[in-house]
Amino acid sequence: MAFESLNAFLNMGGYAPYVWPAWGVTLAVLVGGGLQAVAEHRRRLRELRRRQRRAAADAAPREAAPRKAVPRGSHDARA
Amino acid sequence: MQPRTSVAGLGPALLATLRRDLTVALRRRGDLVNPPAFFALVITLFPLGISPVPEQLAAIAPGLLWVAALLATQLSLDALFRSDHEDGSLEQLLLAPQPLAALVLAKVAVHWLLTGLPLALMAPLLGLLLSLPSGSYGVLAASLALGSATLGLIGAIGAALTVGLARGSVLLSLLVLPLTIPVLIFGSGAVQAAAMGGDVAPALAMLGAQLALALMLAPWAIAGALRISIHG
Amino acid sequence: MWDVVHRLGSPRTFYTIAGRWQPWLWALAALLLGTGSVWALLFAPADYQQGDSFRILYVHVPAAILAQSCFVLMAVAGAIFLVWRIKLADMVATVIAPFGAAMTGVALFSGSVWGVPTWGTWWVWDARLTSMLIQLFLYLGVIALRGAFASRDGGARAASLLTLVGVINIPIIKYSVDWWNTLHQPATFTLTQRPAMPAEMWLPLAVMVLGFYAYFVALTLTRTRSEILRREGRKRWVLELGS
Amino acid sequence: MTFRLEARGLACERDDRWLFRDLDLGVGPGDVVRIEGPNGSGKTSLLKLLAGQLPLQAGELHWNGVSLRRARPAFLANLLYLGHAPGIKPALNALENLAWYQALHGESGSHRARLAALEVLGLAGFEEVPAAQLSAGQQRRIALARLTLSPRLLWILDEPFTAIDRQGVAALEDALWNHAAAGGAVLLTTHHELHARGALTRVDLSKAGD
Repeated sequence: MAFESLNAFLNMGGYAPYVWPAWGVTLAVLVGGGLQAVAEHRRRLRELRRRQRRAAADAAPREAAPRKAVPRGSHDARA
Repeated sequence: MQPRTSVAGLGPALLATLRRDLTVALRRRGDLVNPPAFFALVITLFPLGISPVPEQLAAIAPGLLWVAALLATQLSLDALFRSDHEDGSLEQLLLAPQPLAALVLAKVAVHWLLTGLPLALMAPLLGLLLSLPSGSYGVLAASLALGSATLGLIGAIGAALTVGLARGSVLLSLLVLPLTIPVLIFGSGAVQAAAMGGDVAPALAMLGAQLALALMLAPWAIAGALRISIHG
Repeated sequence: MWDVVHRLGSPRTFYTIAGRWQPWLWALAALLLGTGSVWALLFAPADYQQGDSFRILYVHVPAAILAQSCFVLMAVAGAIFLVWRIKLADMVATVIAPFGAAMTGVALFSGSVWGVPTWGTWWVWDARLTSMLIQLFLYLGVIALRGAFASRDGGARAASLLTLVGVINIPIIKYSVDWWNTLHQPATFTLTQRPAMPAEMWLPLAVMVLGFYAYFVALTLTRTRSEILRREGRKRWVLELGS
Repeated sequence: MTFRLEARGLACERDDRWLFRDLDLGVGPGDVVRIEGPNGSGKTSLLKLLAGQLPLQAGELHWNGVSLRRARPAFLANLLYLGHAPGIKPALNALENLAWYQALHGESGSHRARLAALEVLGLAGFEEVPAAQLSAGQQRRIALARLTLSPRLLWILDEPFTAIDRQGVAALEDALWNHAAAGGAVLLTTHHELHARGALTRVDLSKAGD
């Protein structure tokens, strides 16, 4: 352990105003980038599911129109 | 009619392209004045913006002259392929049964002849205005003559990449300027060395090496870029 | 031969395989970055000259290394796309560009923050910082050029070509800037001229570098998969993923 | 010796939509082929693919049995392509424009031949006028003068009748059929209805996509 106390650690030998922003920005970019990437992938999958449902609904026979509304609603509630 | 299996030499095609581009440029003389005028104007701004003290100006003159000349060559690059693209002759150039890299080299050569060379020739005059130490004038002209050829070749890649874009000229600067930094460093380095009485040979040799490398690689890149961007 | 190349380059195969690897890589990245951070911040000794400001280099160096390798990788992907027209290569290049630019930005920021206690100023025209700044402009140019084209294929090919031109230029730029730097200022205090780093200092650095790479691979896999969904949204196999 | 341009399985994709796919096409001596389809169906793209201007996304092109990738110079030496833009430099006059095109193909050409070709297209008296001062139709006629000036086997013409008056249209139509009759080939797109004077092949792109 290079530091004796939490305060000494936070103080970084007097270099706190430089060390912490540098680390903070780097970690923020890494964590933010990771979260954004995962969120974007989820969003694309959701979009895909929506499109798929629409395509399935369009392909369903027309006389089934009243029945079509029910599963659609339940899917939306789940998503 | 018989199918032709080969075409006659590249020489006449190159000569004709050189002559054609020269004729077109000389018929629109107004455009030719722009880069030198811009160069002179920018150089005039510096004493007004910094200080008229000759010693101060002399210290930064090599860099100022080189940066201003670099920006002046940039100015004319956008037009290199744009008018040919608009009237459709660029498409025809791409369909000529000749190596495209050679034909674009002819176009770049004309561009250098009409912008790079005049800038190099007028630079000593502007150096005089900035109290550039005597003895560095020849090196200034030589370094600009060498360097502006490289700048033209690199810039033509950017011009070819952006020729199909409506607002390509700002983008062109963003693409090309970072690539021109080595030329700037060794070009102004040569003039600085001459001004301080140092050895100019290494910097000039580097400029020559850069030109050789650009001559080898840039024509292919320009040709490839034109094929890509003309049908964007 | 062709078949193999094209199967490996098939977005569908990539999507499946990358999906399998992705969680492990994210876990590996988190593990390495976590260990490296604790080690670098808490256990590594302070530098005898720079004190604790040295700890900035544990993020600065990996970011700078990654920023450079991203450009090279982007050029490799661009060349593959231009020669074999494998779309997956272009998707990877598209995804790498903003991340490379971000890493360049991080390296510039941490470098200039490190410069304050070391050089006493926020910005020094030091050779490494200067070429890093130029590299940022190269990244921005590639991203802007891709965005400027109306057709995706045209933008992809133009960006690939520009990346190749850029990657040829990077060593020339580096060399010129080094030359320029030695001409204009006496050699300042740089990393390369220091005596060999002791193991308790370079080991955590190595862990951090590996962590950054693992993170980069994980991020690229995830974002390329998103890009596949975005571009291949009309293909049947993609639609079947949704059901 | 004869010639043949053979296309197999051509496809054109624009941003994830197939304009056409699995398109086969062969052109040889005496053929007049008209590419048909509504706007945006990929007519111009097909012509550019066939002229080797666009990279192939699928399929292959052969010139006299050799892949176009290797036979490119020989193919281009026999091709005359006229696109949407006439390719006429406004700062140059008709003679200078034509002379450059001849030089690009390695021909020096004669002044008298150029004058004659311009006269056929009704441009007598305009030879030395900068093209910038000519009308769009006259500029296109300069481009069309290349058809008679330099004999090429394969003509690929994208909307050649645009901006041409009625007499010009009739003359151009004659030129197309005469070219085919003389053993050449013509590939074209046009909204103008051609009066068939020989075998006219039609390629319809309207149902070729998805």
